[in-house]
Amino acid sequence: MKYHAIVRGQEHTVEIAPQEGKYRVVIDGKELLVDAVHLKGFAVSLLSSARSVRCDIEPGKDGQLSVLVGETVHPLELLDERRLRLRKASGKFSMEGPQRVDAPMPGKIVRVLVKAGDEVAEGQGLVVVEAMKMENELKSPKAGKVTELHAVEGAAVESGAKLVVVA
Amino acid sequence: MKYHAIVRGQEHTVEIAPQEGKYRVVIDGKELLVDAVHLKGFAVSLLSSARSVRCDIEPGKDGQLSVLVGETVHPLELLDERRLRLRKASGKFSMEGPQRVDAPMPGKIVRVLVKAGDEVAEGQGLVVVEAMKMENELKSPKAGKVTELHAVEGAAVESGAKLVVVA
Amino acid sequence: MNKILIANRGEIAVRVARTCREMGIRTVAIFSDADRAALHVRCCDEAVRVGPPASRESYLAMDNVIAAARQTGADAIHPGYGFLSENATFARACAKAGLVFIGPPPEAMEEMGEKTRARRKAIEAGVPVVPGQKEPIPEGGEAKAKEFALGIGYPIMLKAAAGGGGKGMRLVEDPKDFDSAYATAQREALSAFNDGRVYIEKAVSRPHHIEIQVFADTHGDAIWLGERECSVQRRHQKVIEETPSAIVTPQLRAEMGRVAVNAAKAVRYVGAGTCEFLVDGHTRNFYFLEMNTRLQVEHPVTELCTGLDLVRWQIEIARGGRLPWTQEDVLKNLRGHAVEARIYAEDPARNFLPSPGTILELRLADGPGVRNDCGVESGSEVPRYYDPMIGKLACFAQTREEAIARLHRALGETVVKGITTNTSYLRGILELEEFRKGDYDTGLLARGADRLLPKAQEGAALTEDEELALAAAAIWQLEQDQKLAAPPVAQEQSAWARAGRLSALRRSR
Amino acid sequence: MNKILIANRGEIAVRVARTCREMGIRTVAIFSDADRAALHVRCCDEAVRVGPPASRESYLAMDNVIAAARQTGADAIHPGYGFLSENATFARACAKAGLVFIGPPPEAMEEMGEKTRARRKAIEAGVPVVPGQKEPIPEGGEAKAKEFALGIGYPIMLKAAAGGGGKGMRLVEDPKDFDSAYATAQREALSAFNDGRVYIEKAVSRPHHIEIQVFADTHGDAIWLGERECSVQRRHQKVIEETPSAIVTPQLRAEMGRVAVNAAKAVRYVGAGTCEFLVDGHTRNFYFLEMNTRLQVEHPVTELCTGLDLVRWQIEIARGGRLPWTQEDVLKNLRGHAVEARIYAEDPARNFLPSPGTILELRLADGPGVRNDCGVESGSEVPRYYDPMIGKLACFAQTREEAIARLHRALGETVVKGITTNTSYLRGILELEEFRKGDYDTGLLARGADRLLPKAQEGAALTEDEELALAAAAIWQLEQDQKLAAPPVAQEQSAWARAGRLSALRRSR
Repeated sequence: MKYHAIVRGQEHTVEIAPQEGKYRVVIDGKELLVDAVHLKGFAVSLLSSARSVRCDIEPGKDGQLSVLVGETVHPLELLDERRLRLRKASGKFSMEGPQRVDAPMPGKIVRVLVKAGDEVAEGQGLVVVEAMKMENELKSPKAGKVTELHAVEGAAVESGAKLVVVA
Repeated sequence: MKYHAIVRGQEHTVEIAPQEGKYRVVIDGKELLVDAVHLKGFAVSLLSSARSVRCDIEPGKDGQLSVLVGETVHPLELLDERRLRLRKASGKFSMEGPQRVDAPMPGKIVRVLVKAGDEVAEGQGLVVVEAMKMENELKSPKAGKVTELHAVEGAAVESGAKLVVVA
Repeated sequence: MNKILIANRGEIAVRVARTCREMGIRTVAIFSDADRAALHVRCCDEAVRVGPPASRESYLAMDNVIAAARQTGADAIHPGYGFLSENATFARACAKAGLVFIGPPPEAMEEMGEKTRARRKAIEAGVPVVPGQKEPIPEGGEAKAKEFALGIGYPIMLKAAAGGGGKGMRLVEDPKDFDSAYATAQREALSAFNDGRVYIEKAVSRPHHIEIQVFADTHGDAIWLGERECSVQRRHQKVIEETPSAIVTPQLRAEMGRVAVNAAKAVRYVGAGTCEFLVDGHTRNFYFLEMNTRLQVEHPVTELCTGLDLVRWQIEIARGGRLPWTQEDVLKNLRGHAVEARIYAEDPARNFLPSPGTILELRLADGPGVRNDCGVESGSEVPRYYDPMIGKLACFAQTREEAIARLHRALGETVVKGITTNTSYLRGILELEEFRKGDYDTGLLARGADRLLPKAQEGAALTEDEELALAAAAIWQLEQDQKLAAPPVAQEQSAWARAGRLSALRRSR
Repeated sequence: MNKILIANRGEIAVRVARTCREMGIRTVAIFSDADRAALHVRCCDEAVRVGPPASRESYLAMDNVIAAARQTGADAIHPGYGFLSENATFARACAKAGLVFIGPPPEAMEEMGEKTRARRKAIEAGVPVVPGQKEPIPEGGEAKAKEFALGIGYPIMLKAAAGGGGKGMRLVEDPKDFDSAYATAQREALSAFNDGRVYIEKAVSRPHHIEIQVFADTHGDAIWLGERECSVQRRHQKVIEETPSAIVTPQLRAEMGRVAVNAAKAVRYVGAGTCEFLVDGHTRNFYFLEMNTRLQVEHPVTELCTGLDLVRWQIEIARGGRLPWTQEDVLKNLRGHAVEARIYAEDPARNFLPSPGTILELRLADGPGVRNDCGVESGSEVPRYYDPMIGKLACFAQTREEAIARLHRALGETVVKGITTNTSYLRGILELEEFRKGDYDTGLLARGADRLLPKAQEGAALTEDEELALAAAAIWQLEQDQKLAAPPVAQEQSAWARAGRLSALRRSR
């Protein structure tokens, strides 16, 4: 199987095939022979040469994976051909086009700092969300105009809820 | 739903029905209103009156359940009508009829102390199984004759493997 | 005292319940609707709902808490820290309901609870406070104020009379800068608190936040149990605490201890309390800040270095018992070094954004010298309504260097899946050279902020760890893809069987 | 020393790896085919397969172990306990391969490894041993033997010359019983070992098994670190250990310590070692039994009461370092009380039948004074090939009573699902009155066996806990039944989603 991976904004290719009870993994042409054993809770114990690590895999939104290797988390994306095309088409790579500002965590909207139609600067505060006794100001990712405003003061929001769109 | 339970060899009836977000549980006619929340790993947090306990449920073989309440394990069986009839028909309640002696844990058979056809006394050693550097002698549950002998010296056995039948 | 209601949640409720169990005392938990499935509920023998998620309607609702105690026949209440722990009205309500409040008498709480009153009490008891004006600078009083400033000596601080949090606060190092700083401070104070009044305090240079644990009984005895260095703070919130402090000598410790005990005795204090001091990093002069009339979050480091159980002492003293130790016993028993890290559900990489949610899996550190105080477990929900601290990890060793290495190792073993926590940030703090040296002040985290941000890997080439991460991801993805292609029968197993199968998949060859 | 190969498995391999990580030393694990997925493999930086499941083909296969060290460039080997830890041949092979063996020199291991030789060495060093015959009673030598018995004084023990384990062993309390006891012992010895020879030893009454931890460096210094009371034994297997012992006074401790240090010095011992003594419960006389030339399973109780990391000391001494403490430092630092319980995968209700298998879930105890040393985690397989000990739970407190209460509480928090363990049995031991009093001998568990069996509930009526167990079971069963009746779409979720769903099912209302 061949996957495309995005690590720190760079694209890499990962080919994988079972081989003699292990996995042959070729990353950008470099070959590893990896012995993998499943552990509980979406984790694997890997042996690659003598190196021994536990890797915990945590799937996020949009095909994002967080992989804990030893003590450090590596965020990455793993896509097959089809998903890679979709991913590229979605334009998420750039700040071109309208940008959504979502609630980064479940909480309560304590202040809305803009109105629909307002012109905003990059980094300008849009909405203040409170969770765990702390207020967090969400800022505009770009200069532009507030084209959608879904945030309502006093309302509870779930993580990922669309609050503002700046175009 | 109505279940039949066996606790310490005694039969009890357990009726259960959801009621206002809790469960109404009637045990031998005594009513409890139990608030239950699922936890990870087949456990529930129960509140009954003010009493708060965590119960861990571990299903065993033959419909046996081990329920850890706080710090003590309670072995019990919970059966619906159909399973209760089967259970009674199987005659497991008594020492009448042929008795199976199974491997109580995975291990290795280090000695077979009887031959097929031998007359054995209750408590007489039949087979010695080794696991974790310890030898364990399996004894005859009753006086009778060895009608089946599946244990082979030196063989590895899984937990629950039929080793001897005494009739 | 046979049954104690624990009027708190999270790790401190679990911690108090543990000591009660060891003492053979039954426990009652209280919970809000957001906490029905919380760990502290099932760590207690009984549990009573006290209201909806918002604290003021549940954990802070005195009537509900006292009703829960009455309903379950509890004879005492342990308030933990936060919530109702420093509320004298609640302590009085307990007494009125015939419940023992495990804490100081309400009078002592009041005398220490109000800042200006506490400062006055401290001065009376001979406890040093930061020299400064007792009243704000009146209109047209600039000249007198400048005289005062010269009298106590520069550097000085200008502080807003009406509020805190750094707003309206200005450091003035030289008399020539007084006027402009005063104008700025007034403007800031006016805009932040709608009150532009400002007063002068002597500036403490390289300030250390160091506190003394005191304990007093109902028989008039009081002792100190050593200090805690709490200068690792982010926005006035403690992050890492240790004992002993690298800058506290035995003489300074004895002197601060004596003063703290005097402060406690001055208000007829009973139980566990903490006197917070600001210590000047240059002169080692120390100044009383305030007294916390309850158990502190960071009490475990004191327990590790004294070998005591402070909650047991609290209960025994509330029962009328005498302090089990004299001051000499403390000196004989203090040993080694302990460091504690607070684990927060927050994302340091996203400006410490809170990270509530479900903990899919929790793996805690273990082994020599490791102590966990955790309010959650695998499967726990971290609600968005309360403090983001989900637990504390404390380590003990004979030397500071070993204790820090141990905490660093233990933080590496700590894995919280499903939400984001600050464990990497905490490890980063332990790696800071300034922290390693031991003589750091409250500015440490602000100065180190850049070095504490997650380090972006340099270069386009993958590191060895990234290669392994990709290999693990590919193996996982391959299996997901194969599972989707597998016949449905494989998917009809119960989760139980599935869990077993997954873990057994390639156990042995 | 930059990289250490840990020639062991389970909890001790994990424990050694932790200290190495704290010291910045890289680690290499070895594993048999039964242990590929074992915890110790992923606690090390590297891991090498050394053979099939059977120990003699893997963990005991010296060539494979040394090859693994060479392959990974390790420069030292830590043997843990058991396996190759007391094998002088292996220690020599390490030296030959240029690897530092973290333990005593092979000569010291040999001198202490063979029982009769060790006894001779001990006598030379002035260490008391149980008085007795050096040779078995020859044919026709009964009269002389009786004289000898009168000389050392009754009660005496008759012991089989050829073996142990209690067979061919007879206590004789009165000279008139000598003849019949002698005949019985001979008969038993003959049948058990095909060798009927018997010898006389003085009987130690109410024997305590007490050991002294010693440490020696390469510079000729040696100290003791206090004792461990190990009399809680089942069939000569230690189950619970504590320090200090209730019967050891400071004078006796110093005397036993002095003697143990002398024994170590007599064989030019280096590193961690333990001198085991039998202590007469009446006279408090003590007799050398043997010296274990390695770290002991029960070393954590000594670490808790000294505040030390003994593995760190082992490594520093193997590097040529000097003992960091003098004997006076030990005396100044010893404090409090520690108790350790060994958690075995066995079923006390079924005659301690071993219980290997998959651990579906593991919940360890935490909080104040609790230390876990565990070789497994949730999902781990406990293989049937090795020792059934899966971990140790040790607790510290200022007093013995509190330490025991704490261990009792912590054992209650410890839950191992999927296999059977002895945690309830351990709690039962802590509840025995004789244990509580502290002055118990090695017969404790045999005498208490009946009281330690799981108590059958009396009467047909259900207890409150049984009612709750039934309620929980019925709720669980109802859901299983409803799930089976549910449309298949609900069953096609991934296990991942399912886990989230299950835990979130009724989280908050």
